[in-house]
Parts: sequence; C-alpha cells; structure tokens
Amino acid sequence: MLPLILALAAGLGYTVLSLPEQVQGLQGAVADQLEKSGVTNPVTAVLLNFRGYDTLLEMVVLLLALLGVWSLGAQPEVRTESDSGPVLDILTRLLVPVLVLVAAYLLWAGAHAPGGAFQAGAVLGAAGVLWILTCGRLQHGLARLPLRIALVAGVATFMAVAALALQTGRQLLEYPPAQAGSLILLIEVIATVSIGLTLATLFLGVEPTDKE
Amino acid sequence: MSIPFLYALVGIGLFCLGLHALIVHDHLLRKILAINVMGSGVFLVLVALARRGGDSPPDPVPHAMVITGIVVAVSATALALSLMLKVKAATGRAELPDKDGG
Amino acid sequence: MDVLFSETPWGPVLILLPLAGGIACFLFPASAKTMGLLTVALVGLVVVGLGWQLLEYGVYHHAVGGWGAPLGIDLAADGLSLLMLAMTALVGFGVSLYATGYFRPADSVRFWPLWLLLLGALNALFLSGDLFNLYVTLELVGLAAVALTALQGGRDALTGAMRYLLATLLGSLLYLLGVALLYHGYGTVDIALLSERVAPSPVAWAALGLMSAGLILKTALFPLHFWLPPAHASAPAPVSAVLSALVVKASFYILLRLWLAIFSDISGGVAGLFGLLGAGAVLWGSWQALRQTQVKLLVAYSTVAQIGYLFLAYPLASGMGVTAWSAMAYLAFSHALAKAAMFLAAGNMRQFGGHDRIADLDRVVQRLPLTVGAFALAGVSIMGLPPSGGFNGKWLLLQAALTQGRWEIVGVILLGGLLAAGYVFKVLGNAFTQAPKTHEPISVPARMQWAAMLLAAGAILVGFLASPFLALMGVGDPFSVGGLRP
Amino acid sequence: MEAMTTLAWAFDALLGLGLLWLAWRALACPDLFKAIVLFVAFGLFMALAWVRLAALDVALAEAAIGAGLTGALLMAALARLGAD
Repeated sequence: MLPLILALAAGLGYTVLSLPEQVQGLQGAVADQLEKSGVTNPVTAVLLNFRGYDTLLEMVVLLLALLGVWSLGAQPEVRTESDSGPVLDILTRLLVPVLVLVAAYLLWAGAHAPGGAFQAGAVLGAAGVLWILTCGRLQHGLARLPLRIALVAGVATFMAVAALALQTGRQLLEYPPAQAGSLILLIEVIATVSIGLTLATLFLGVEPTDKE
Repeated sequence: MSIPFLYALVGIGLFCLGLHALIVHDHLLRKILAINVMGSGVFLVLVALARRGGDSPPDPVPHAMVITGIVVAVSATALALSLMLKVKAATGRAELPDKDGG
Repeated sequence: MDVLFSETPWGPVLILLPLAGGIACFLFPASAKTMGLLTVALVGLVVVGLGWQLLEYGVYHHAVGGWGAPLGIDLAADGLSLLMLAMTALVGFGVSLYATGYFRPADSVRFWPLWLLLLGALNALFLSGDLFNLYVTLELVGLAAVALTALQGGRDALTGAMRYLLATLLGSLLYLLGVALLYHGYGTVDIALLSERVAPSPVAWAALGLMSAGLILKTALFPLHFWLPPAHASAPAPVSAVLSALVVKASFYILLRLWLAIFSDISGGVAGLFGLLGAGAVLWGSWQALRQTQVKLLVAYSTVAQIGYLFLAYPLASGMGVTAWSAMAYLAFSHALAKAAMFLAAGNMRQFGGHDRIADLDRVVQRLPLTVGAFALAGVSIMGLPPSGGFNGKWLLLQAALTQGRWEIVGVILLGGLLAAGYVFKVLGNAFTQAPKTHEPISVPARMQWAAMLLAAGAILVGFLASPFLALMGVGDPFSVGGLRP
Repeated sequence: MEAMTTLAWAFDALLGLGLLWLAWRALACPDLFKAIVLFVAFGLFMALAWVRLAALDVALAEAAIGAGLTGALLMAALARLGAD
C-alpha cells in the first residue's frame, strides 16, 4: 500500500508545482461586485451572497447530520462529573457569557472584518458544550417543538429569503441591492443561533426530551 | 518555490497521510480522524494556492469554500461518531467486520 | 396559463419544495406521512412543468443570486438532467407510496424528513452546473443515504451504513481535491466555462484521475463496489430501492457530465479502462448475484452488475457517441424503475414470510401474486428481454458495439443477460415451491404490492416509448461534446 | 529585509513540518486519547497556517469548529466508547 500512496503523493506534488506562480482566481470579480453585495468583507460576500446557495445547502447538511444522529437513537451516557468542582463551575459561569459576547462580536464584525455566522455559531455552540458539561443537561425548558423550530430557523429563513426573490421575479437568492446588507444580517443572526444550537445538540448526541 | 506552494505541498502530504491511515487502520475512531486529516489537506491546497501572487489580497472564493467544507466536515464527523458508537453497541467492537466475499 | 408555465422558475422550486417539505415533516411529525406524500406528488408535477419548459424553450438556465458564472452559481438543465429528474420523481413517488405502508410509526417520523431532504439534494444535484456546488449536494446525498440505511438499526444495517459512510466521504474528498486543482488551474468551477478552458495539462489529468476515482467509488463500480451489497441489502426496503435506483446514479451522472464537458478530449485510455471495469462489473456482479441465498443480497449484486453496463458506453462513445450515450441513459432510467420494483417486491416477500431466504420462499406466488408479478416484470427489463426499457437500452448498446466491431463487448452484454436470467429465475423458481413454514405469514398492504407493480410496469412501458424518450433526452443536445452551454 | 524573509521561510517550513508530524502522530499513536489531543493540537496549528495564508475567516472557523467542536465531539465519543 505504502508505495502506491507515495507514488500518488509524488504525482500530486508534481501537479501542484506545475501550476503557474500567478493566481488566476476570482478576486478581481469579487472586488468589482463587492459594493453591490451589501457587505465589505469579501469572504462574507462570497458566503452569503455570490455563492450563498452553497451556504444554504451547507446549512441543510448540518441539519441532516443532526437528523441522522437523532435517528440513530439513544447512545450510552457519558458520565459527566456531577461534582465538577466549584472552580470549573465558576469558570463556566464566567466563560459562557464571555463566549456569547464573543459570538455576538464575530457576528457583527463579519460584515466588514473576519468573522460571520459560522464562526459566531461555532463559538455559541462551544458555550453550549461547556454548559452541557457542567450543568449536565440541556433539556430543561426545551420542549420539542420550540427546540426544533430554533434548530431549523436559520435554514428556513435563508430559504424564505431565497423564495421571496423568486416571488418578486428575481433569480433565486437575488437580494434587492438596497436591502442586501440588512437581509444578509437577518439571515446571519438567525443562522448563528441555529448553528450554535445545532452544534451543541450534536454534542449531546441524542434528542433532548422533557422527561428524565 | 514560494510560500503558497510550500503549504500546498503540505496539504498534499496531509491528504496522502490521511488516505494511508484510512486504509491501514481498523479502529473506526482512527478512520474518522484520518478522514478529517485528509479534509484538512484538501482545504490547505485550496487556500494556499489562492495566496499565489504575493502580497496582493488573496482570492476570497476558496476561503468561503473552505469554511463551507469545515462545516460539512464537522457534520459528517458527528454522524460518523454516532454511527461508530452504534456499531460498537451492536457488535462489541468499534471496528468493521471483515469483508465477506465479493 | 402559458405565461404561468413559462415564467415559473421550475428549477429552483424543484429544490426548495422537497427541502421545505422535509423541514415541515421534522417540525410536525404527526402529519409527516401526509405532508411527505403530498410533497413528492407535487415534485412530480414540477418536473412535468420543467419538462414542458425545456421542450418549449430549450436548455434551462438559472443564475442563482443573479450573478452568473464564474462569480455565482448557475443551475442548468437539458434533456439528460430532465431524464434524471423524471427518474427521481417516478421512483420517489413509488417508494413514498410504499413507505406509507412499510414503516412503523416510530420509524416513519424519522424516515420522512430524511427522505425528503435526500430528494431535494438529488434534485439540486441534477440541476447544478457548478463543481463545488455539486460537492455540497454530493455530501447531502451521502449523509442522507447513510442515515436512511441505518434507520431501523440492526447489526448488519449499522455496519453496512458505517462502511458506506467511510466510502462516500472518501469519494467526496477525492472529488473535492480534483475541484480544488481545476479551480486553481483554470479560475472557475463552472462546468460550462471549464469546458472551454481545460486543455491537456498535469492539472487536468490529476483532476480527471481524482474525480473519476472518487465518483467511481461512490457509484460502486467494480472493483470499488465492496461497500454496496452490505449497505443496500441491509437497509429498509424502500431505502434500498432509493439507494440502488437513484443514489448511485447521482455520482454516475456527475461523472458523465464531467466526461462530456471537460474530460473526453484529454482522457487518453481512460474510456477503455472504464469499459474494462464495466465488463468486470457485469460479469462479477451477475456471478455473485447468482450465488446469493437471500433475495435482497441477490438484488444488490444485480445492481453492481447493472452499473457495469452503464460504463460499457464509454469505450463505444468515441465512434458512436449519441447511440452509446442514449443506450446508457436508457439503461440508467429503466434500471432505476426495475431495480426499485425488485427491492420493493423483495421487501414484501420479507415482510410476508419474516425472512428473505430464496430457498424458503414458500409459494409466495399464490399469496403475493402482484409482488411476484412485479419482480418478474422488473426481471424482464433487467435481463433485457423485449419489450422493456432494459431491452431498448441493451439493443442500442449492442448496435454501437456491433457497428464498431467490438465483439468482446457484444460478448459481455450477451453473457450478462444470460446470467441475469439465471438469477431472476432463481428467485421466481422458488416462489412456486413449498417450504416448511417457520413463521406466521404477515399480510402485506395492497399499496405496497401496487407500488412495486407500478414501478415494474413503468420499466416495461418505457420500452414502448422509444421515440418520445429519445426526443426528450435530446433537448439541448447533451451528448455533443461540451454540452450544457448557455 | 533579507533576514525577515529567511525568518518567515523558517517559520513556514517549521509550521508545515509540525502539521505533518502532528497528523502522523495523531494517526499512528496507539493511545486513542493521545491521538485526539494531538488532533486538536493539529487543528490549532492549522489555524496558524490559515493566519499565515491571510485567511483570517478560515482561521476563526478552524479554531472554533475544526479544533474546538470536533475535538469535543471526539472526546465525548471516546468517553462513550469506554462507557459500556
């Protein structure tokens, strides 16, 4: 097996080195249209506008992973230390709000600086994971339907905006230029919450229920 | 050779390293790690080569693609880990049984 | 009416509708069955709308976001895409009808969201004209298919699903590395633009190799088929039907598109290699099918064999492109209907008898006449006997092979047909025998029997519809080199 | 200037080698717990590489998702593997 892999590595390495030194990507096209995209961070412009359709489907991937995990049913319990100790407890109480603040900052910054819905959602998800680890449970007060609505809200909003464009005679996901910025912000805010919740729920591994 | 090509070659190396581990290791957790390393390798190739052209701002399109890819990867990893635990519960081992025939 | 039809963006609706349906089923599990069936029926109507649009106005294009390639993502549909979408809608409807009777309520609420998201992902895949977008749809299809395989649990299904997941993820990564190289070589991931730009170069060759390898693994072409039989045989019956009929065709379709648009000019001996692997698949898959003792495994190995036929078109296309590709499209379409019917019929037999051991089928012909009839009709198409879609496809393929004097391919096609007859009759023969009863028979709802019958009848029916079929497929001239240009 | 470029080169070369070494150890070391720790370290090195490649958005996503959440998922799975 090893000789084959080494041959593959050599072949691919040679291919990479055969590429020209000069980049021939789309940075020019992105820069030209950036003004119309509604944001000034080019990566956010690509993610939420130029190639927003990829991002929409990617959020379906995330939802699908959650459906798949839930569909597999109960998993063995992780024995989280219930007596995690006051230090970790206090640390969590401090860290969770900080993480939520960081998420909010990343979300807000994403329009013009590095950051955006996925990074913010991931930080929010990390806060959720910490919460689960110390408090043990996520389920209190999370009944089935509200939780499910929160999980799909991001992708549903995205799809609604996409469909609305069709309704008004535009192409799928074509934002009216004047509203592009606010529509992107709307999608990102709701998507951040959904992504964070989905990631935390994925960590939990099973569908939370009201009953113990 | 410039910096972007250096990182692109590291990406190819990671891809091949992961591929090898995916094939030779039996433990499912190791296979899942291998898939993730392979993915990082592909992402590195995508972003590194977008840096060609020196100090001018890099091409943002591969960056967006890689962010999409990272989210896809974590989704697939979550599903794979859950499935692994189910396989362990059903067979007692976190490995795939030997292929039977065909 | 005309305005409504021509101006409705059928393509995006075809993607959004099942995704929205899947989300609705997830939110309201109590009415998942009704909403699911309704969504699938509506998807069928939308495909008709898109077909009408194609016939009237030619190739369909939709620039998502209004940007257009290369900055944005383009959706595109020609006759070949339409064929795949119609195949998906037909099989999808049959399977959905069947699923309303098949699943216990606890499984049903988990089946519908996953299945509708898979349907949306398949539609998105068949409509996409962008290589990276295709990667995302491939992952969607793969994850949904794996989750559905493991839906009812059980040792075989879980290990089958795990092996399937690893194979499909590896395939996606090989594909994605190819996409990365093409993007950095040619500055776009739009298929139509790439077809103009790609020239013979190390980057193009490496991309050809990586993407072909990844997609072949996902299509389960011999000898990379190892993951298919355990997954397809152990999944719930309606899921097996979807996997064999539609999911393997999705990666096959991407490979074909890449080939037609980008790789046919630079491929060298790859067409010959595909042909060789296809021949290997036909012979090995059929032989393995013949050796199986369980219906579902037999049907799964038959899929391995039937995928082989699709790859026999590659070496024949250099001389007689349109004939060979039409043969392939015909075979893909009729295999989808016939194989779905076979898996549904096998599911009925299993539900009825509590097992699917071929030797102990115990006179199912008297108790489940419709089911056995469906299996037999589907078998006619799989064997390639007239009149059936399978016959038309094989006939076209033979024509292409005979005209070019490719006797070895003629031999493989004929031998594969004989072996197929062997394994189909192996099941049918045992349907008449009496076996010791080990299990109290469980009745099978009529709609589950009719669903299998409808799909099998469809596979026969397309045999009579050669000229409209070929006319629809010809929209936009998909098999001319380049293909799908605006 | 010359010294700066050499220094940058050395840094990138070390980072690249570090990535390969961490990935190799994560995939080869017999202890699964160590393997996961090494994999998380690998994710953090990846984040550094993204910064070097002027991909700050990717670096943030990698640090939060690639190293952080994937690491947490892996650890939870390992704990559950041992739990029964």
